Amino acid sequence: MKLAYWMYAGPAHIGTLRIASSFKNVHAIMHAPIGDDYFNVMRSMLERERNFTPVTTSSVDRTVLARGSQEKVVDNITRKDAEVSPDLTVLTPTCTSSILQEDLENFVERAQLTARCDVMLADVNHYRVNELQAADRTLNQIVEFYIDKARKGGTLPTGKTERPSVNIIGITSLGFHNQHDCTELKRLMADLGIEVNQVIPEKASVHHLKDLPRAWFNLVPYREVGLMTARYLEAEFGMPFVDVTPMGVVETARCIRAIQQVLNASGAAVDYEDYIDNQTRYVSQAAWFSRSIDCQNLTGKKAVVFGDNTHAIAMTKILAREMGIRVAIAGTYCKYDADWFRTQVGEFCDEVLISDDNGAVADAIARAEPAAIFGTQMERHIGKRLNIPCGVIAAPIHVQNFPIGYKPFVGYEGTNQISDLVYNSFTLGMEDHLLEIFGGHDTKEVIHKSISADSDLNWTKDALAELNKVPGFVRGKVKRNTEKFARERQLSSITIELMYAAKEAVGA
Amino acid sequence: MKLAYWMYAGPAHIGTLRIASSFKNVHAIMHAPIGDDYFNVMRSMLERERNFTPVTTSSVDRTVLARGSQEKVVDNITRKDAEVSPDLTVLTPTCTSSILQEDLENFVERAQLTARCDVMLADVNHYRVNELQAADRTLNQIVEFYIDKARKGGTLPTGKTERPSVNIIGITSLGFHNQHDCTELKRLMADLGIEVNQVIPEKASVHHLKDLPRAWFNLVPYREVGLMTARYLEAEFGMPFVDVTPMGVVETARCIRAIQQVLNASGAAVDYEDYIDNQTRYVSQAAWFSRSIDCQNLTGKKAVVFGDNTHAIAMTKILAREMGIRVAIAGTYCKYDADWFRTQVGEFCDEVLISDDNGAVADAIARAEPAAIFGTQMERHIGKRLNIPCGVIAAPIHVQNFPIGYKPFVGYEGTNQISDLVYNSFTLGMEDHLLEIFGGHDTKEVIHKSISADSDLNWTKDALAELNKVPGFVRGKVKRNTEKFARERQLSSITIELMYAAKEAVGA
Amino acid sequence: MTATQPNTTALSFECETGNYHTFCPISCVAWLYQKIEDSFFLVIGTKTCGYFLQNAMGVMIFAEPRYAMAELEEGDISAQLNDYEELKRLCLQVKRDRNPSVIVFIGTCTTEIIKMDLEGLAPRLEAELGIPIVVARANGLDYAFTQGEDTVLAAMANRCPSEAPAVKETTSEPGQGNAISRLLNFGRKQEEIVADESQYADHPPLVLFGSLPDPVVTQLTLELKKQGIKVSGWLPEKRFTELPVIEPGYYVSGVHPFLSRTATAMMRRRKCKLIGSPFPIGPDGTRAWIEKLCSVFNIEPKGLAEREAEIWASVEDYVKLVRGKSVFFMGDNLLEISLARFLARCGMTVLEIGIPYMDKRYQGAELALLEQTCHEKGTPLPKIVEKPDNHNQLQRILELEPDLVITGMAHANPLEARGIDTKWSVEFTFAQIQGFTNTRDLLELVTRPLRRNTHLKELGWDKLVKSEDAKRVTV
Amino acid sequence: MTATQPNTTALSFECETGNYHTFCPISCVAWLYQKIEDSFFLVIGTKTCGYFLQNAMGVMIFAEPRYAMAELEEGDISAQLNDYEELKRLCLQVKRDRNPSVIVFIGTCTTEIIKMDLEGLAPRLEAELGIPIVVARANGLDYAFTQGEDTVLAAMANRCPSEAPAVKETTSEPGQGNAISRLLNFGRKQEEIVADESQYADHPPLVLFGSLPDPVVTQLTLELKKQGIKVSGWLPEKRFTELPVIEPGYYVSGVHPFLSRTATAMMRRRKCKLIGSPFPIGPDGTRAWIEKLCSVFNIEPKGLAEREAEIWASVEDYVKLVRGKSVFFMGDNLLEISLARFLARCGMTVLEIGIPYMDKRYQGAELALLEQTCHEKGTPLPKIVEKPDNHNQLQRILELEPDLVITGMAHANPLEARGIDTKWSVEFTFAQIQGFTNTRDLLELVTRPLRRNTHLKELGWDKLVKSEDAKRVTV
Repeated sequence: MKLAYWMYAGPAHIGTLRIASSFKNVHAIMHAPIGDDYFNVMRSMLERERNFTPVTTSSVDRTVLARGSQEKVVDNITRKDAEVSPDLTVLTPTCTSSILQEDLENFVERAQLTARCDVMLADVNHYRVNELQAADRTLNQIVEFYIDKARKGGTLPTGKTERPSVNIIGITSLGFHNQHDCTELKRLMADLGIEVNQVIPEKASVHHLKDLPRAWFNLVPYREVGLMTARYLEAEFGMPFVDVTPMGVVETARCIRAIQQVLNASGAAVDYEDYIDNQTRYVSQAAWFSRSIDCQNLTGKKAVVFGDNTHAIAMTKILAREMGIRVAIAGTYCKYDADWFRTQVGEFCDEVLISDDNGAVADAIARAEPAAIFGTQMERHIGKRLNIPCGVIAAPIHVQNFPIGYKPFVGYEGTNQISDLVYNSFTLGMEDHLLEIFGGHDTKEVIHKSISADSDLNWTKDALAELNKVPGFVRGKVKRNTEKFARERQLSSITIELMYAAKEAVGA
Repeated sequence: MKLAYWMYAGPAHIGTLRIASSFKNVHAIMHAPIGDDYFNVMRSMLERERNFTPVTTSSVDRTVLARGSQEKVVDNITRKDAEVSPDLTVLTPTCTSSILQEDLENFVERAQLTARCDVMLADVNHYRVNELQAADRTLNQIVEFYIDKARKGGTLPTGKTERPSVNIIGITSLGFHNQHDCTELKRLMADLGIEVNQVIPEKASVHHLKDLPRAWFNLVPYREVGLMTARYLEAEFGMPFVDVTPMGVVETARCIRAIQQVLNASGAAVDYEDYIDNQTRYVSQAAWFSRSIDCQNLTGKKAVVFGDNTHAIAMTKILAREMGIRVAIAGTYCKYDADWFRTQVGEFCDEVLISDDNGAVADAIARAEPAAIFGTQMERHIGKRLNIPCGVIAAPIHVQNFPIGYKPFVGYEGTNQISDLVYNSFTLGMEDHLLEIFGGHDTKEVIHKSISADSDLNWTKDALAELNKVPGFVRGKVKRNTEKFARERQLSSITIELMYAAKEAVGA
Repeated sequence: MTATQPNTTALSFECETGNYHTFCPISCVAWLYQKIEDSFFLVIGTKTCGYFLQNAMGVMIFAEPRYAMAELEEGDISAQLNDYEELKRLCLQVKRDRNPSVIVFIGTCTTEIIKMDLEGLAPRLEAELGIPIVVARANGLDYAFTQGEDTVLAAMANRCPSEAPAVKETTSEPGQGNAISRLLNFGRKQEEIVADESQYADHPPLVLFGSLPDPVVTQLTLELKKQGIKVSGWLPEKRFTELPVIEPGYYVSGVHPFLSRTATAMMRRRKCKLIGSPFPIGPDGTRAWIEKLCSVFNIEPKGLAEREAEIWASVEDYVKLVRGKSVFFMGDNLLEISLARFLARCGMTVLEIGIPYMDKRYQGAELALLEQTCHEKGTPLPKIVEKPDNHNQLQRILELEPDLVITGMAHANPLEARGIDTKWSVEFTFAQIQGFTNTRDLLELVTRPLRRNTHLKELGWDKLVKSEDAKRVTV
Repeated sequence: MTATQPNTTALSFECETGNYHTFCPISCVAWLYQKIEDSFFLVIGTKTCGYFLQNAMGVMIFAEPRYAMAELEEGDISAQLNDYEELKRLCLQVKRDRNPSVIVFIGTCTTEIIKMDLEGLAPRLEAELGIPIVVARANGLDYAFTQGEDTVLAAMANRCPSEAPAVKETTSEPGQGNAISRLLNFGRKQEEIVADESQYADHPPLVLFGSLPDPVVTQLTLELKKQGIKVSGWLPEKRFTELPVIEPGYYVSGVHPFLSRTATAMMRRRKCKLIGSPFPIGPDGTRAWIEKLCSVFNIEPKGLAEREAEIWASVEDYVKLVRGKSVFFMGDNLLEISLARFLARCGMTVLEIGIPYMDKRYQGAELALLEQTCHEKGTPLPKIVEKPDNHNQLQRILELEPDLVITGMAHANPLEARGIDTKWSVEFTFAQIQGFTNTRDLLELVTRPLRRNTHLKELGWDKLVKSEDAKRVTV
């Protein structure tokens, strides 16, 4: 057992349902007790979805437990088949019902006898994988299913589209800013003269999956969802894929260059350098922001980044490389993919943190005392307690991460949005910067509790008064460094003189 | 004399310089003491402008005061003419130098003798008009100057563009979200099949001003800047203009319908109803947000709106009409145009406030105890003090009002952005709404000082304890209403029973 | 809706497939941990349970949470790990970090399925750790949403002291023989107590059950005091250590319609006398509830009719917004019968009452009042559908076109997008709706969509889905 | 920049057109109102002045501002209104709302032009309202940016008591004949005072002038204490009511290079002896300042060279970022000579020092140290340009391609967009740069653009304007 107050990634069935409900006209049957059906609430409330969520619970109750659930599950599949004529029905248990160890594969076969639609059991282990892994797996499973089906039916198309084309893989329902990212990626592809063959799974039809191989390459913007599918298509059809997340000015350029390489290797002759240069220097405002005086004031400030692999890696690179901000800790909760994280952020941060224990993350942040945090909703709340601003950059999602206004994270408009996020998180700007210089009017006390609590040193009255003149937002740091300086010299009393000696010695 | 801590509209010369520096290749000479030249700082720092601001100060110092400034001003005009070859040089004094009552018109004539560029004195009274009025006037003056010049030179074009076309008038440097608004308006015009003949003054060339009459009509999105020019062009050439600010779903539709009427009156045959319907119901998310559960929770909440005419009017209408939010006070600092404000918001708010005294505005807000404020940076700070969230909707501008990410206020994307602003300002959403229901964990005290201070009533210990169980954000209201109820009944002591009697009677 | 002829037949009950959406009963921790300030709730279940609490309740992350998941991992499920040792480890951690007066184990579907013997483990842990442990099997196999509270209160009923603790006699005074009154008067001055006592009629002790926000507790207590009825205690109190004494023969009354197991526990295990009555929701229900308590204690109610009338008069502005309109309950929180009865009294036609579970005995008086109300108002009797089928209900909604649908969160936005006014049923679970005083708040909730949508409709913003999507009405 | 041959000629001074950007001297209210906690500053000027304070300073709106505009309206300008009555009305309002210990009238260009007789009005108002009124003509006709403080301090110097107030003799002790020491020892225990006194050399009273943040005041005071020098007072103190006593013959020293009028006032009106020295900016300047004070008081400095060396060693990581690089001062705040001298000591080549106003006498020691430093470091002497012309400077910058340009806010972004590293001069005005202790902070500011832009250049993000705009370098 694990004592848990908060979890970063959801259970596996959420991942499966996100994929199933992203497709057009795919229905999911969730074999689970009645209270496990909150996916529908999340989709309806968080995403402000106008349509009914195509997920039906085949409820597990005492009667079912006593008699087995085969009949009920099969009935529910065939009933929904009749009621809404889906193209595909995906059956999934939850953590709870998977314990029953029923032969769900057999239920599916039974249901397939009567249902006109395709029926499939989502093949994930609910205790070994989380939401993200399950989503990746389910998407791959559905794609494979329809490729196989087409192959068997002899309807697999041959050849490529006439003009360079792409499949964008991994845009899902309840994905972090995925809808806006998708719009921005489509605009980027249009700028590059690349046709979008298909976007999957969001709003895609399973009937068209067989045409995926017609694209020249696959683009996988997110590390978490889509990579399995891209690798499958590569293995099966030799389709190249680009998995550079186009987030930030540098990585967006790298992604475009990777695309250029792939296209030229396939016989095209494209040169995107002028496009990249024009976007970087004049169209996107992010490079200019990096160079501007506003951002100069962020130089050397300390940040902590935490999130899924995709967003935490991208933000770490942007902060460290594009804005000159010091990333004290870069962390991810994607423990299953920790090696990748380390290789990506290693050179851009002081410390790497791999954890899905929110308590450990909170402690690490309190210890690092950053000027800003970029993390999930959880870190936003940690920041609230510590009085450190936090920009939200990653799921778990929250209604505030479904803005109505256009806010992509990827592509060139994404670079603008991220610049705003960074700038606003540090709450600088001329006003706040000058306020800082003046010492500010803000009388909030921001010394973290633990800082005063564990002090074994005596501060003289004068020194304490002097400490109180230090602006709140660095007071904790000054106090800690001064005390460290005193301890190293075995001094038990802190005077004004000692304070300034410490400042000169260690920059306290 | 007026004791002033803050001003809503800047001095007149700021308006003139905003117009002059918006044009391409127009230089301004400011005849003023050296410290008055901060317009360059504002433009460079607030707008993060990459280029040098084309404004030179011809400085007034003791020597000039003693000898007169004619020589210096003329020298500076001719020097800049030589150095940067502007198309036009605009001379303006400031409040300070206008007192000298020098014959600046004569300086201009003198300078014109040697300068190759056109030279003009901005014709505004620096003690009678403010920044906004001066901007409106200066734009009109420049347009009139070049129309007259073309007429005299016989180069005025005749006839209209082949396809329906528009001039967008009033997009300026340092205008509140003007750059993004301009992009959105251009997209809207493209959607409507209307060519943009010219946008003025932003990035416009004075040489093209003579072609303004070729457009089928003029669009003036902001009440404050552009109307004088549109009226001049109407009087001069019979050009119709549309001055409905396309902000909010309803007003955007009204603006489009006004355009339709103007075009059809000029011989076109356009019908935009399907476009409006499609945008309203499916493309823009604002109408759907209004109908969604998130917005249902805002029903009847109280807001205060304050700003310039354009934005305060638009927000008042959006809140009251599109979102069912009660606007307790709608106010503007545009005293010179107060009648218009009253006619526009009268039916949408409880009270109209016309004032440029920020102290009076703060008092009115404290009295109204709204759940949210939509105002200027000043109101944001008032809100900080009162612990009331504030969305910034109007100038005076601030670096935070020059976001890098795309954030228009007008058109259909504008409706999305405004929905986010409203939603986030009320900090609702599922999380906060449930928190509210639960009583919340937020222990902040938000009773406004004045509420406890002037109480002449005794609260029993039990009643006070009961009052403290009321969530902070409505505690002030409960207290006030209960005390009012007690006073009306001449009761001097407040018990629990009285509290609940008051609640039943007046909803305290 | 046009007025129809009075329907004189009795209420009809149906039972559907149970394919409906509602919250898991473990939700109850979200309000119970707040109510019982010295408690800690440990939900023993899977990642699925934890993610539900995190998303649907959304309050787990604030400040100092006093509830957590004991997340079952593969080793727990496959019984490779020892349940006792695992729970002990977690409880020790909770005790160290939070030091609660009680730990409440919330069993889930998973503990049912793997047959974890929480009732067997708890006494041993309690003895070893020296902290009371209460076990409630708030699982979704057997219970719906609000019944979670029922399982907790039923378990907690057994922890109420069966006699008053010995009190030091130094402060004892004549006329205070009843130890309970002393228990309840901590912190009050002696004179006040004497004064208070004189206002009450002489009646057997009455304990109320049901978790209510503190202000509502105060309001109902004061309301009964006006009639001379003294409330000897509430289950739950604000602190676990202050649970009321319950002796055999005490009278008990529930304030929520979803507490049938607690009622049973009170009667069967604590030998109390249950007062069956409508629930104190709406002025009509509140009056009926007080009248019933009065009649049991042989008290002549004073001014109740006037009080009810006054309240109705004060909310007429809201009532007129719903009068003559129709309402459809999809079924979610077991408050449906009481709310339907209240809205019928407001003049609404209740088309259908979906309800997850219908205890006709515990809700008997409420059902009778509903029937009586419909007869009096001349509106047709609603169809009551237990274990509803949401798909079927949606078809009926499209056909009947009710003016208001009270529904769970999963359906509210899609219905709104199709021009149907909705109110979240979950809000009634969390809002303060009991008693006379809260009538306005209750109507504020009910009328909010109507007030809002009236003018949105003028803007033509009622149908916000494309025609091809509008057809896909299923769940 | 490659190292060039030592230039042995003397410093060259030029004067240009004065077409340069800087802040209005009324800016000083933004820091002086914070420093002097019982003050209120009333800026008597136009909307133009007010909008400047609001935008450039940006702090007017926070919390409880202790400065405001007396905005002159048309009636004031045309003399239709009576200045005395108008000012009285505003002062009464300020007195009622804020009750300051002093009101400082800040005259502006406008009061100069309309010849408002503030010096004549103030005594009458002071007498009538019973509150001290200090008049400072911080106008932009005569002064640049930081000289605003100079006008205020020069005016305030006249308000320093000319002798110590009578002190109750009950607490008097032997060895405490100096009333000032008592004044400065409020709130300290007797023993401490005696202990303190013993640490000081016997020297005539020394008063320092210049507004510094409190921590810097403490640092410099402690620094001098180490040498046995006692600071008898500061102009300004934290409260107007605690202005130091100044008697004829006292020694005074300024800590800012822009306080030449205050220095003159101290000498001519208060008959003090001014100690001319480099300013305590950078370890070199601080050492030179202390040495000069010591020499005046005949004290042998202790360990100063070691102290300076230690400081240099501790900031070597920063110094190596600037060593061998070139810097260009466009001129803004009169700190330019001191900063240039410090950066020359760091090994930078100073190409040009623009400066709004050059008092060669008050800055004499600083100029000498600059010259000496350049000789010692073997770097060419900079050109010093008084009243610079920004257009001409920009042409020189494009030609010289300095590694760092220290400039006002108006030019920083456009220069950055053209690939030229800049630092706002205004930051040095507001940051804590005085004394040994702040060397690191000072270098942190100087090196920030270099640290940041180094890797941005690797990304190729140095030229961010289109070629047609790049040419338009004028102001």
